[in-house]
Formats: sequence, C-alpha cells, structure tokens
Amino acid sequence: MAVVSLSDAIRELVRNGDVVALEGFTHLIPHAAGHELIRQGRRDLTLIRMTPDVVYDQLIGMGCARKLVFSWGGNPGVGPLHRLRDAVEHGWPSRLELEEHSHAGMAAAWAAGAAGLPFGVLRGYTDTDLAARTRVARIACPFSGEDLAAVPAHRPDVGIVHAQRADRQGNVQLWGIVGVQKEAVLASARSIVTVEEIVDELEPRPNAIVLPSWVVDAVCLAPRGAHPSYAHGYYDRDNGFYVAWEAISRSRDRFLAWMRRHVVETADVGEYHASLRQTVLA
Amino acid sequence: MAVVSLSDAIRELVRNGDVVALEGFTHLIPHAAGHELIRQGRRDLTLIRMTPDVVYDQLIGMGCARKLVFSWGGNPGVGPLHRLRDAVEHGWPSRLELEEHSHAGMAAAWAAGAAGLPFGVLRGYTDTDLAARTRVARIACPFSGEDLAAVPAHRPDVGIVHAQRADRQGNVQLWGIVGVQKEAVLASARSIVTVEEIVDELEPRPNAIVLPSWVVDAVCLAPRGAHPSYAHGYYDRDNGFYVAWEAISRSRDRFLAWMRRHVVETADVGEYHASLRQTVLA
Amino acid sequence: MTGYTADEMMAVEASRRLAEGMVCFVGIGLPSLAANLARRTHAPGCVLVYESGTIGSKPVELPLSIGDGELAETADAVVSVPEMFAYWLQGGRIDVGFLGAAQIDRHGNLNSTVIGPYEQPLVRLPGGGGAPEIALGVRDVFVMLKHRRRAFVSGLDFKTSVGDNVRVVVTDVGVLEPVDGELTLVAVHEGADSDTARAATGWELRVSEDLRETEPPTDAELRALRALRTKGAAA
Amino acid sequence: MTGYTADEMMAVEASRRLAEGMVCFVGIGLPSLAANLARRTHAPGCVLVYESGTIGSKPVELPLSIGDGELAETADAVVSVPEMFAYWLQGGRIDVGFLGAAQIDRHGNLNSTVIGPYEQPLVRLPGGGGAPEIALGVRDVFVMLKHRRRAFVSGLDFKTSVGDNVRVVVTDVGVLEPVDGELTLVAVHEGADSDTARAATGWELRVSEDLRETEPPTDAELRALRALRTKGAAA
Repeated sequence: MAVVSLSDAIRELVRNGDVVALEGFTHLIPHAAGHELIRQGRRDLTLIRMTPDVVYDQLIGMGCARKLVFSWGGNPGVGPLHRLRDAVEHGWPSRLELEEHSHAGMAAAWAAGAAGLPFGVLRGYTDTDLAARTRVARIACPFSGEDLAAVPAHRPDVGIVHAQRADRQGNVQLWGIVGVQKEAVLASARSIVTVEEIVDELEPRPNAIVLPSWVVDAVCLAPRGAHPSYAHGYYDRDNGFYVAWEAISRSRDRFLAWMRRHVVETADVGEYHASLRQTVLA
Repeated sequence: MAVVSLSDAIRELVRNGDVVALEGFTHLIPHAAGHELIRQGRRDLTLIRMTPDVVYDQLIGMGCARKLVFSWGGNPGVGPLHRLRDAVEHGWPSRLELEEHSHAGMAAAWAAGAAGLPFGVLRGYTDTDLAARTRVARIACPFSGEDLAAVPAHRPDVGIVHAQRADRQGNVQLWGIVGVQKEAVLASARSIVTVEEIVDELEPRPNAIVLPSWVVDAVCLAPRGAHPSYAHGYYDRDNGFYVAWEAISRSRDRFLAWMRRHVVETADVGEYHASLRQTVLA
Repeated sequence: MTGYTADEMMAVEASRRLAEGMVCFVGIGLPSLAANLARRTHAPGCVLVYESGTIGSKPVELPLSIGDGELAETADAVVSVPEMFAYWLQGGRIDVGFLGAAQIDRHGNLNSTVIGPYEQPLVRLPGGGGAPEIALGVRDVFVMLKHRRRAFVSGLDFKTSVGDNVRVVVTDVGVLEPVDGELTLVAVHEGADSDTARAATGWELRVSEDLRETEPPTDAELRALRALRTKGAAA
Repeated sequence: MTGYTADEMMAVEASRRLAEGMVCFVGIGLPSLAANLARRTHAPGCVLVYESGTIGSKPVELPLSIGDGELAETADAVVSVPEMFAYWLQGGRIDVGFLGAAQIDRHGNLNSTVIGPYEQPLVRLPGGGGAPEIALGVRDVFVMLKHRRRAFVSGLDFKTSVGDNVRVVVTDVGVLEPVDGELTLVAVHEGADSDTARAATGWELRVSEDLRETEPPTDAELRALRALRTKGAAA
C-alpha cells in the first residue's frame, strides 16, 4: 500500500473493460473517485453496486459503463436516475447491460467474494421474476434438502471506497454506516480507498472498522470526496444536491454541460468543490 | 427479555437433554452459568463450543454432558483437559459422544445458525480424516463446479454467553475479543447473557457489539462471572488458576472435592469467589 | 379539526397497526413516516430497523435517505449490510416489513422493477432492493400505495416480490386485507366509498360485507406527524 | 556467549524465516514466541494474526492464551471469529501459518486429534482447532515440533491436516524441508548431526547432500527472546 494521488491511483489500477465497484450504502459514496474515472475517460466498465445513485448516473451518462450489476438504482428519497433510465430505455449514450439482484443477493455475493468462496447462499429470489433475469442458481441443503438460492461471488478487478481517514502507513478507518465497504475491498483483486484526511494515529472509535494497509493497494487523500454523500463526523449529506440532480440530469444537454463544467474541466475534488461554489454565487 | 437471577434463568430456560452452547473464545467464558448448570444437576446435555476449556471440563466431569460438539478441547497454554480425556478414554463418569469439527467449520456452522440457514459453506476438511468422523458433506458450486465443504448449522436450544454489561432494558454490550458470542445468541432458540454490571446507559465504546434486548431471553447479573477467564476492562485472566486446574483436575477425587467445595456447596458466583479466597487463605 | 393530506391519512392508518415492541424493517418515505409516528404516539417501544444496517434508530427528524447519519447516531447497534440481511432479516427477527411498489396484483405480489417488457421497458424502475427477501423474511408485510388503476393491476409486468406475507395494503382511498388469498377492501377513509376504490382498482375488487370507515387523524397524531416532517418534506 | 535451551533454538530458527511485512497466523507457545521475536529483531513490520480475531497484535508480553486481552488492545483490528476464518484465512490473506502436532509423517501431514484408534483412543488430544484450514489456506506452513520417534512416524494415527503447504519443519535437532514431496533434513543445530535426527525419526529419514549447521542464537536474539518470556513462562 502507498499513499498516492487519486489520479495516479486510477491511472495505474483501473483499466478499460475492468469490473469496478464503487461501493457505499448512502454514506461515504466515493464520488471523487468516480469523477476521476470520468476525467480519465475509462470505458466499457462493468460497474457493481447495491445502490447505484448519482455517481453511477454520472458514469453511465458519460459513457464509461458497459454493464451494471445492482439491486436498487435510484436517487434516494427523490426519484429515478434519468441517465440510467435513458441508457436502459433508449440506449443513450450507449446500451447498458443489466445484471439485477436483490439486496440480500448482492450482500451474499459480496460476503462470498470477501471470503474467497465462489458463491453465496441465501433464502431468496423464490417465486419472483428476478430469478429468470439474473445469475442465480438453486442449491439443495445436503442435510435438510431445503431448496435455497446461490449467487455467484462478486470478485471485481478493482474495489473503490471512501473512508474518513487513514494513517501514514495506509491503515484505513471508517465508521457510521459501514455498508459493504469492507467486503468490497476484500473481494477485489485491487483496491483504492479515498479518505477525508491522513492522520498520525488512528485513535479507536465506537463502531469503527479498520482495513489494514496490506489489504489496500492505494490510499488517496480526497477531502469532501464523498459529496454529495456524507462522511460521518466530517460533513452532512447534501440533500439539496440530490434534489437538484433531478433537474440537472433530466435533459441530456444540461447533464453534459454540468459534467463538463464541474467534472471534466476540473482537475480534482478541490476544483470540483470550487466550481460548485462559483455556480451558487453566479 | 427480563433481568432475572441466574438460578431462575437456568431453571426456566435449560432442560435436561437440551443442546446448550456456553460460548466464548478465551475471553468472557460464562463460568458462573456453567456452575449454575452443575448446581441444578442438569443431565444429558449436548454441549457445543469451539474451544471447550475448564468450564466444560467441569460440566463433563460432573456428569452433565452426553455429547460434545467442538473443534479444540484443552487448557489453553497449559495442557489437556483431564476430565474430558477421562470421559473419552475411560467413560468416566459416563460415556461422552464427540462431534468434532475444525474451527473454520464450527465458525461457519455458527454463522449459518445466526443467519437462519440450514448449512454453512467453507473450503475445508479436504483430505483429512476428520471428514469421515463428523457431520460434513461435500457440495459443488453451481457456477464453477468447485467442490466445497458444507457443515450443518448450529441451532442450540439455549445459547449462553457472558458480557461486560447490560442496561436496565436488557440491551447487552460486549467488547474486546468478541469471538462467536453474537452468533451463539442469534443461532439459539433461547438465550441467557450473564453480565458484570447493569448500567443506566450503554455508552458507546470502540470495538463493542450490542445485542438488543429483544434477541435475549434473560440477562443475569454475575460479577466476576467469567473467572478464571476475564472480562476486558473489568479484570484480567487468572492464568494461575488455569495452571492450578492441571493438578486439581488430574485425579477424580480431588476434582470432585474441589467441585463440591467451590461449586456444589456455594449458592452463587459471590460465594464461589468467597470460597476461593478462603482456600487461598487456609 | 384541521384538514390533512392523503399521505397523512395513510401514515396515520399504517402507524396505528404498529404495536409496542414490534420490530419494523423500514424504508424511506411513508413507511418511515408511519413507523416514526408510532414511536411518537402509542408505540414508543417500536423498534426501527433500516436496511442500511441501523438497529433501533430513533431519528428526531425524518431521514431523506435510509443511510442518513442520524439513523446510525441514534441506533442501539449498527451492523454491516451483509449482516443485516443474513443475521437479522433472513434470521427471522423482524415482525413487520413495509413495502411500496409501482404495481400490485390481487394477491399482493408487487412490481418495483419495470413497466413494459423487461428487455425493452417503457419505464425502468429502481428495482427490487430489499423487497424480494423482505417479502419472504418478515412475519407481516405492510404495503403502502396510492390507489390508482395503473398501480392496482390484474397482471403485473414483473413480479419483484411475492404476496404470501402481505397482511394489509394501506392506500389513499382505504385499507385492503387478504381474505381467502385475495386482497379485499375492508375499510375506506373519510370521504371515500367502495365505488371510489373500485374505480381505482384494475381488477374486480372484492368489498367486505362489513366495510368500515377509518378513523380520521386526531389532532395529536397530526401534530406528531407534522413535527416529524421537517426533513422528509425536502423529498 | 551464554547457553540456550532447545526451545530457544527452535524459536530463533523459526523467527529468522519471517520477513518484514509477512502476515503470520500465530498459535500459542513456540510459534507465538518465534513470531514476536521476529517483530523485536529483524522484522518489526511482521503482522501477527491470532485466530481469536486480533489482526496486527503487538503484545509486549507473550500471551498465555490466544485470547489474552493484550492481543486485542494492541491490535490494528479485532474481528469476530467467523469473520477471521472466512474473510481473512479462507480469503487467502495470510502468508505464513504455524502449526504444531503430536505426530507428523514424511509428507508433512499432521495429527493433533488422537493417539490410537479414534473410537478407543490411547490418548485423546485437543483436536484440530484451526489446523485443517490453516494447512489449506495459508501460502506457507511452518511446523514446529520436538524431534522424537513417537512424533515423527511412518504412519499417522489420524490425519488432522494435510502437508501440501508445509515449507519447513523446525525441530530441536535441526530443520527439515520438503524435497520432491518428502521431508528431508537440510540443517542440524549446534551439537547435533544427521544420526541424531535419524535416531529420532520413525521413518528412513532422507538427509540433504549439503547438510548445513544452523547459526546458534546470537546474544541479541536471546536477550530479545528472554525479555518476551515473562508471561509465557507461566505455561
């Protein structure tokens, strides 16, 4: 593990065509890393995430994705993801293949991936139309004979998460709603963690998990790198932005203009935030 | 959930012939609860635990157990369990049936039990003689075809653990090495938690897990109830006692005398500790 | 007595069905509103579990998302998402699960996946999320849904979750409960009748012989409800 | 130079094989001694993982049990036991796993279960514990075992773990390594020779043509080792 710049980490660790997971369950969504993937023009990515929201809408709308593996895709508490819908309903900017699961199936697939198992087992998908539309098999309990669902483990090429902080050795600490971040890092062949700050010492905290430096390939400083999501103990969720995204993302032109202004034409997360402030002032 | 006396909890929740797990991985071993099982003369118990040590040696030597489900049985850092050996090698005080697993198999069985699944999956038991001596089946990954091990889930009648503290509503908090305590409680039909103290409020702590009152059937106050094991933040492991147990447990007579003096003829954990102090003074 | 909205009527009616000590798996929007209202009124000991991993959350303001920080800060425990679905939902520890949907059929099966054919959808919906296993894993499923012909359909475009455990459907017109395996109108809200419901239902709606009228929200319920909405209103 | 015990020679020899940054799955006794010695001498960045769930423990005193509180207090992370075996061991994140046993055969298979027939044992041993999956799940298995005829046997009474990943066996006589799938004596400690090893081995022991003599413990190694033993000595 090394503490490197986010642009170097993305350049060295993410290739076109990779299977990439930017995970996070509402909290700690790695927006800065998603923006860097867009700036560097990654293509044909298979994107995995339980709850694709704004950052995946942006990646899809900018044509970075070939396929989406997910269980719930929307703008939480606001509405649909217009770029995701446009890709699925009209193939704009390109066709998007879907592999659709339930949350429980995705969670089991993440846990299996982290555990080095080829599949996860759950009591699920039963009698739904999902079963016919996704990668799920039935498996019989060898003791009771009970019929259960098996999902293939997630094993991305690259797992990307955002955390509150890391120490100078690259040990990562996150707390609050921890979602599937640990699993996403452990299940991936390579991993990138963006953090709010680098500290000398990771003082223990209630409800914190630590990812030791030797399971992380790159730690990158990205202050406010989760915006419009939040970092528990650092800043709140920008609920207004999620509401605003509804209008920004509705039209292709406005979406593209917004992405150019705030992502493509900004160099990093610092300039991204500066550009947002200017827009508000203007 | 109710805060009740340990003797009432054992009387009401544990029956002869039950499958009972007193779990704990070196830390927070529920000795006081084990002693109460002995005082109340429970019989024909199937005892589950990954690492049976002194308290299981005591239960087995006092004739409470019919069967032991385990993965490592010894006096950690000291030597064998003489009462366990005597039961297995010579059938004293009665025959003891063994169901033997590996740690990984037991851990998977606990996780499956907590998850309400009939079996757990692991890459294990391969090419060992254990496979022929225990309840394990082979299962094929429906996607990759890989051959893996399946273990039946643990679903005890009663799960018993010791924790640092609970609040007056019966929410339980434990920290330090947490072992499989959460799984043992969640996998069991009924559960008993002994605690060092009852507090007004469970102030959050690093590395603590909380078991909400509605998954616990009885919370019982048992100060120093883990002795000779320890309660992180309350008292240290009595390593001298584990060393002394080697001599105490070696002969049947000395074992029985010790158990009478310190367990059978004491009313509760308080008298148990008082009797130990007197022995040292004598 | 002050006026109230259809949403408020739905939240109040759903909240009344939650009892002290019930463990509820809660989604965002009306379910969260209903469960939090119950906690502020007749069932302060009602336990809120959010799929983001928070157990026993006691939010003061309504969260906009199921992952808001306040849900973690006020929780008895916060667990990982894999643990939530494996140990807590699949483990059978949840009494009540709330579900919404774009379509429901007479058996309580729900569609939150797609309108039109799956491969060429007219409307691509967010997807199942927790619904398929919530519908299987909780004891009682409560559905909250606006009563419209396009939502109450004779045939689903896609079956996202099964109706076996659906005990009640609360709409802005009234309340449906399964009778002999078919959703039946058992109550209507103030100002509505069985015709209102029939007109808004895409199948031949059964109506209970003893059709009740629901109790309108009390002033106390409305006060508690509106005190909660500050943040939720943003959505 | 001061004298040293056979245990100290074994611990020192094993510790020398641990390199900076290696992640080691450590049991109690000699393995814990060897791994902690490495941390105090040439490999301060060696990562100690104990099956009780502590990752990156840095104990000042040697633990008597793998669950001692100090292992948790000094750890980078503490995880549940199911997570340890699923995510960390089975997940393939461990470089080196130490194993001991009552019996070993020429292929590095180990017995820590029973002496005599399983159903009517002469000696009932503690059992496999973590060994079966440590032997499968780590990259390199290091075995530490006193060199005795009753331990180095031509046939195991019970196969608790498989030898496929055994890279070295450190005994009180010398060091064995697999050559063409059979454990071969490659080094002897000061004062021992191949005959000593042959006499203590229950099979026709192969001896390497270029048999080395191990380096006796240095004063620095012994000082560091003895500083660690305070607590461990209690066992």
